[in-house]
Amino acid sequence: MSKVVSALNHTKAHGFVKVEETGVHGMITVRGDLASKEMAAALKAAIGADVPDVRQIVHADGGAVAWMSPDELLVMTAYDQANDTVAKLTEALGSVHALVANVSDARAVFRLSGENAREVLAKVAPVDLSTEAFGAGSFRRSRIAQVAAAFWCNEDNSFELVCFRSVAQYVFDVLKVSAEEGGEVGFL
Amino acid sequence: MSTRLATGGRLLNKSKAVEFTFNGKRLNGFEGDTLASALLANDQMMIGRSFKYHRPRGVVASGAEEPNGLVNMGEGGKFEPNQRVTTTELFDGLTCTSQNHWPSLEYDVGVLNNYAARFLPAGFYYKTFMAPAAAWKHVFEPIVRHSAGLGKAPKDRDVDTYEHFYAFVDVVVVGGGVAGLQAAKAAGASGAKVLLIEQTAHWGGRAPVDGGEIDGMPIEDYIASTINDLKAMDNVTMRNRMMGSGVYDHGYVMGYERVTDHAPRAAGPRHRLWRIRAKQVVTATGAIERPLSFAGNDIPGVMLAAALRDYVVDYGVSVGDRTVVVTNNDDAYRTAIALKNAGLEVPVVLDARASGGGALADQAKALGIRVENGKGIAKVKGGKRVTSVAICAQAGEGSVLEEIKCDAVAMSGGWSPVVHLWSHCGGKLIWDDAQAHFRPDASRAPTGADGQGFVIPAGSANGPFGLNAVLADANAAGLAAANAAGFTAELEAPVATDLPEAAMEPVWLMPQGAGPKLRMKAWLDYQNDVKVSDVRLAAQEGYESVEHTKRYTTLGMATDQGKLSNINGLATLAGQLNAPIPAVGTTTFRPPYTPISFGAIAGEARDAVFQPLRRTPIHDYHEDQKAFFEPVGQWRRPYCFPRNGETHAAAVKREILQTRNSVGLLDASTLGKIIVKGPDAGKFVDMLYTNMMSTLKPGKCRYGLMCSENGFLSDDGVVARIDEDTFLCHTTTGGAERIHGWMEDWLQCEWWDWDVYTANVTEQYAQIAVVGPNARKVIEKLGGDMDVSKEGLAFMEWKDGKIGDFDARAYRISFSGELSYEIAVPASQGRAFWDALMEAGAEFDIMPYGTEALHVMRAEKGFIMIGDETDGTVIPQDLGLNWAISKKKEDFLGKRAQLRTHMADPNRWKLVGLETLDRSVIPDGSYAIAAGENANGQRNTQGRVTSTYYSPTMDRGIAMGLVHYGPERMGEVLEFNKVDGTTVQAKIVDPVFYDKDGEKQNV
Amino acid sequence: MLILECPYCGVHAEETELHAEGEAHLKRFGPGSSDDDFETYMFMRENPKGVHFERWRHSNGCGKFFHAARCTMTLEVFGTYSAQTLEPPKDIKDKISAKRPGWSWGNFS
Amino acid sequence: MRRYSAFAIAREAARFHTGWERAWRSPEPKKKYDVIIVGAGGHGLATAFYLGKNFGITNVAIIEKGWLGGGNTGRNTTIIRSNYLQDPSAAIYEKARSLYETMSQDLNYNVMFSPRGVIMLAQTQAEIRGYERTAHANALQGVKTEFIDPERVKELVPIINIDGPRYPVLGGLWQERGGTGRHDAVAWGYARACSDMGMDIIQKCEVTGVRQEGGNVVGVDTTKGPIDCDKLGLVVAGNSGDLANMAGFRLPMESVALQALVSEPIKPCMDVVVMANTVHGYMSQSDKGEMVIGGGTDGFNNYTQRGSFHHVEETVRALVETFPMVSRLKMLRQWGGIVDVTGDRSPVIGKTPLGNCFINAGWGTGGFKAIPGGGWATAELIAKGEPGPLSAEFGMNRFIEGRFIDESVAAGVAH
Repeated sequence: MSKVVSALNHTKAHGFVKVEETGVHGMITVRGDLASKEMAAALKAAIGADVPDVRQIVHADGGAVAWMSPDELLVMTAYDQANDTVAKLTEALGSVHALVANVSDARAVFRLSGENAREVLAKVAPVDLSTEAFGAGSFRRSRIAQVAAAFWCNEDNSFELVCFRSVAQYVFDVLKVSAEEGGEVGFL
Repeated sequence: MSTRLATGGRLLNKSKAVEFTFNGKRLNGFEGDTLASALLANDQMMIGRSFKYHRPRGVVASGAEEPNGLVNMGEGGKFEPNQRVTTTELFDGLTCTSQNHWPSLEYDVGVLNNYAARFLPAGFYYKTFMAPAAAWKHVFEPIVRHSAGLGKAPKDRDVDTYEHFYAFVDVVVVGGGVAGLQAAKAAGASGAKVLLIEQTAHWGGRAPVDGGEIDGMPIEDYIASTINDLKAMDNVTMRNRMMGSGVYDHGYVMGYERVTDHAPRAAGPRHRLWRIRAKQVVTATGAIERPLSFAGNDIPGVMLAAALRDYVVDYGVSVGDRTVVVTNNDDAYRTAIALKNAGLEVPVVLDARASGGGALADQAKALGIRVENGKGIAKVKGGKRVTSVAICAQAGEGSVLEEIKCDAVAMSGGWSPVVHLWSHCGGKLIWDDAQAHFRPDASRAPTGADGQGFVIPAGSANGPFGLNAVLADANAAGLAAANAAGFTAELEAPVATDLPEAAMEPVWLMPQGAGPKLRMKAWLDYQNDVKVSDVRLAAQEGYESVEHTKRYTTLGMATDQGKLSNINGLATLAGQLNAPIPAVGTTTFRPPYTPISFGAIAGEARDAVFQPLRRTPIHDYHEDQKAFFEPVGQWRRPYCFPRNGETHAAAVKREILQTRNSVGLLDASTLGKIIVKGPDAGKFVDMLYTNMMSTLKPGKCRYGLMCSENGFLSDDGVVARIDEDTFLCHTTTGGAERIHGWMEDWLQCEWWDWDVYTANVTEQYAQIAVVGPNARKVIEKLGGDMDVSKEGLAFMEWKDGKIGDFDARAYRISFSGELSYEIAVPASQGRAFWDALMEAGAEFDIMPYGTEALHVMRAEKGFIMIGDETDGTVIPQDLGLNWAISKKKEDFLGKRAQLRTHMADPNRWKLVGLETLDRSVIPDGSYAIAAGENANGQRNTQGRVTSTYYSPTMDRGIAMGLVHYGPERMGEVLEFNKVDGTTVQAKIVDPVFYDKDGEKQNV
Repeated sequence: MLILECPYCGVHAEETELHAEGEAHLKRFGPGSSDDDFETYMFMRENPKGVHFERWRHSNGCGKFFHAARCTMTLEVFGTYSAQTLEPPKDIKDKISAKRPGWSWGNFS
Repeated sequence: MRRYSAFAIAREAARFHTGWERAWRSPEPKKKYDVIIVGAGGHGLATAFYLGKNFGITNVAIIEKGWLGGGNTGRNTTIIRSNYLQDPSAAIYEKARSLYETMSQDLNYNVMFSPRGVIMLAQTQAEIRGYERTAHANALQGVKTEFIDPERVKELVPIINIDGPRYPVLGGLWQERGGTGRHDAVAWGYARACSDMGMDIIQKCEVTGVRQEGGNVVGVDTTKGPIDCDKLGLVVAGNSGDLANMAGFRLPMESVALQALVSEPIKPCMDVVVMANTVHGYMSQSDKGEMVIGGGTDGFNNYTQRGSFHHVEETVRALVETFPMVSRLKMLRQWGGIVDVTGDRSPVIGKTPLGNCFINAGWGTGGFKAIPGGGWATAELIAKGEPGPLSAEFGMNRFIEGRFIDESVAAGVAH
């Protein structure tokens, strides 16, 4: 696997919040009828998760599933499990009209940890990141400064963020700048 | 002189001395000073020069409305012009210089304009400087520009950082005076999420200066206790040093937080621009005192009465030893009383009202202050400083009754609510005759997304004056805002004791009958030098609309945006037009409330993060090789890879020859890749492409064209059929997101009953073109299970398999005319795959090539390039691409458009090859000249070059172009123009210059 | 700064998450249509002062296109609704009628 | 009309300027005019002026619902240039630019035309090719432009950052005789000259209906009563759709907000106009010292004259990158205007489906620079009833024929 390198290869920055790129992850785009029993069964079979509600992420033993749009999910698993998971999903969906694609390599994943993680995001995303509005399990597609991204909140109040691989450096730089010491806002 | 008093200064920390410099002079102040108060404490009354006449200018106000006190501040990367001294907190080491003078503040040549002022009335420049025609640009304009302009231009790159912050609240309260505090408390009591912002460093506004009692407490105690109450509420946030700079549609409020302006050595951003989404906005923005219009009202030492009081009470600064107070309302008596109480002299209060003032006037009199009713100022005397005032009857024409020595004048023309934020989004105003001001018209509030009002004015910003009325109004505003935001709030308003005040009387000119000489010295706009005479002249000349008058005179267009001059100017105009003020109209208020830094607006987006820079998985390699990049959308692609000392042209030539003779590598990862899948995918791609795509067999590739619905060629690329249900569509680099959006548009909005899903998988793959006669050898050397032989993977086929130990998908497609494989591997393995290819190709002297080599090689083959041969005005038929336009399909996007008369007309410019007779390269963008001129005197043309290059393969200039009836004119020689006026001759030839039979790519 | 509710994901998105996509409910005319019909489809626009129907895309979000009914004079939003419809839903038309009696737009009123 | 001159100012100064007469009369409308122009903005006033000057038609009323010059004429960034690519555009904008050269003298009103030069920066290879193409086209169109290298750009604009990390400046298209003018003065100067020719400028008079008989226009209804006319010119920029509705036809246009802003004034630091299209911003320095800044249009229909803040943000960040020194300047004021944008973003000057009713509209972001040319062409159209060479290509029929005038051709990004 040494030839597999994520966009920023685990680069980190420490400001008032810690920003790190977390390496490669398995990610699968699934498009189809989210309400169908086939979809529910496929997710169960592939990673053991239920279909998430609108703008939610659900975690399971085999990974996690996030709601991307009314007909799209993002299934997350280990990088080296991605092709297997694609196969399981494809098989489980059978002849149902759906699209399953491995997009693990198309993305970069970041983690923001620290007490004020949500404030770093709130500098660059036009989203209500207050605890009331955006708690654990919340998932949101929006923009990070000038690029599209999606992020979610974990139980420990850390945040994870997915963007396209090509803009990983930009997103990292923007988050790093936003997390610089002295930039604490004290609002959220 | 102005000086620091031994006592007073409630905002100062006198234990902390602060040193600063003004024009190189070292001066001292205290922590808590503003730059204005500190300058005044050092007897620095004159701070700058005015815009037009270069008259001496001193501080007039104590807050954001200040028009005169502007300085150049800081040095190097922290230099900033036009800093307002009244809103600049003093810090240790602050340096500033005065503006708009030459050679010095004290002796300024530009003041000549002052002596010629009579020849420079409003609009004088529209009436002269017209002859000779060239003189404006070369003689007069430079003079005008040099004498205008205020502060110096910064020279260095800004060393500070800036950022944005998105906040979501139920209610934002703008203004932290007593009204704002009370409104926030009322709204907060409902449980609504409240953000209270205040532009200064202090809470409570100017109420403590005026004094009084609230709920039996001294006002300072009320403020302290309210702050405590607010801090105790989890749902309320208070931020000072944050100005509400603008209210935008749908409840979007811009907050301008000056995070480290007061502490420039602290860590953190200098400014933070808050983008606040609020359900309701409460504007507790207070009121601004108006000057009075009398002759000499611009001489340093003439100040707003309340400002003079602020300096004494807040900063322990006496502006003058002897202050004449002139007023048309009771409030200015507070200044007289405050001055007297501070041990300063007030020789007289001139009350323009014949009947005089109320209880405050009585208090003043009781202190022994002389009060003259029905009197005004005929003229202030002095140059750089007030020396005396001439007193006259307000009702007369200015006959001098008496001259009184003084070194300061405190004036008050009444108060105007700060209605800016109310008005930004369309809130309307109503004229209040009693107070002679415009205030918000509650029945015509700015409306939000739901059609309901979303701004509620509070306190004196809404009109009421007097502490009790202000608090009641603010409390009601806070409750109303919470209710409108969906909460239920209840809170009793506190009760304050007010002294009864006599009615103010509007005074728009002092004395009422002042003649032209006095009117020419009565300033309305201090910074821009607009006087009563100018506004009257504008009206006389027919510039009757208030907007005409403003623009003709420049009234209210200065950096204070007319905070002091608008109402006085409007009233002067109304007087001249004999119309009531509200009939003349109001001016429009535009954001920002006071100027905000461009740095804050740009936020973090500068330098490295100015815009996203997209990188392919192989980008680092290109950087290591010091490739010369070109921006392509948000990507940067290597244009060429120059080696030591090589020119770009030499590098391109080397890359092409090596690729044509052996093998080259291209990073093609930026090309768009979109999966189109579903039972109706074939039907769908048939609509998208001009070609018949549904007949493509799995395992095969086909080049396709996409047109806009308007018929123009918009994108091209190779489509691979993956299986019965699935197509993989390649787009141009710039087209990936656009075409994916285009597909979704049609699927979501027109053919939503078709079963098709798409996914943009552009970035999933690193895609590398291995190109040249040795390409197959290089790939085969890597091993793996993929048969890439001529038979195993034929031209225009694709295949999945292992190349080396990489999971690869190889496409036998060629954009260069050579044997070529485009190989996609997972992006995370892209760099390793590239390195493996480089290593395997070493024996063939493999080298990367850039976009320019790509361009030249495709032009040698006569392949079109989107963006070169197309420009949004070209249809596929123009490019000889009829073979790619299905005749069988009933419909495809763009088909109907191409049937329109002008497009179906054979009389169009069409694609041909061009060869110069002298083998030179036709300049980029050259046109083929035709005989004669058109009706507009323009030379006729018959074609143009679309791509033109030096071809290393042919060792000559080659070009493609669009020529009128081109393909029918093979062999004809055309003249192409050069910008130097000469021409170059080129022969029309077939656009395929190299390997016309395609033998090289098909081996 | 417009704020529109995406009917698909429920986000009250500010404009920077959205992309304006022009007039709504255009009827596509393809091959076989008259020149006039095609010109109308491509270029002629209602461009009203007042009630307007338009398309948006939640581009920095769920990616879905949707419709909005909005007033071009006040920026009031009467509602947003699915892209998969040929005309505004009745509840939105009723809401507009309540606020802008007598309105009409194209073939709708 | 009393002529303006330095002498006149000296004479008036002696009597405290009490003798200046009105710049234009403020008459009540007559019952009937030969020609009514709706819209007393730059284009409407210029149309009237050239009707009088070129065709001797002076029985003209110019009707304005607000105050003259109060629409986009008074809201733009005052740039004047003619370095357009397509022949019809280059012809009309160059006609306009050349008329600006002598406008102050022609109108006896100083419109402060300042041919300080306009640079359009090339920051991508595609832009270089696009501007080289424009330079070649201009050479044949009689428009003097040249493509200059980055060093020359830096020489002309010392405050520019030509080595920006993201978009280094690769060159520029330079029009030496482009520049700026005083926008209000253009309207006021034309108004004064029109009034002097006996034309009636009727402000605060809103057209409420277009009256027609037998397919021809016969007059308008206004808030000051009905007024008859033989010919009608609709020259109302952002209100074109509304007027067209009254006249019974639709337009291939949409109205959107275009925003602009200015900084606080500073001493002269940039003597040319710079346009950076890749990053979407342009900037010049006014005679008052303000940096005058503009960007792109909003994407949605809007009549509020207020734009969205994020467009201002995009424009400002582009300029901070291009001119790093502006970072520490402050935005003094922002505003918006409503512009009509057509299907190909070029204007419409031509006949309408209603007889004797003519239209000048759809200038998008380019209206101010075209004022004298647009007026010249529209006057010819109205006087002769048929388009002349300047407006021949700008008729509305181009949309049905698929014959567009597209100036955005250098914008394509591909490969």
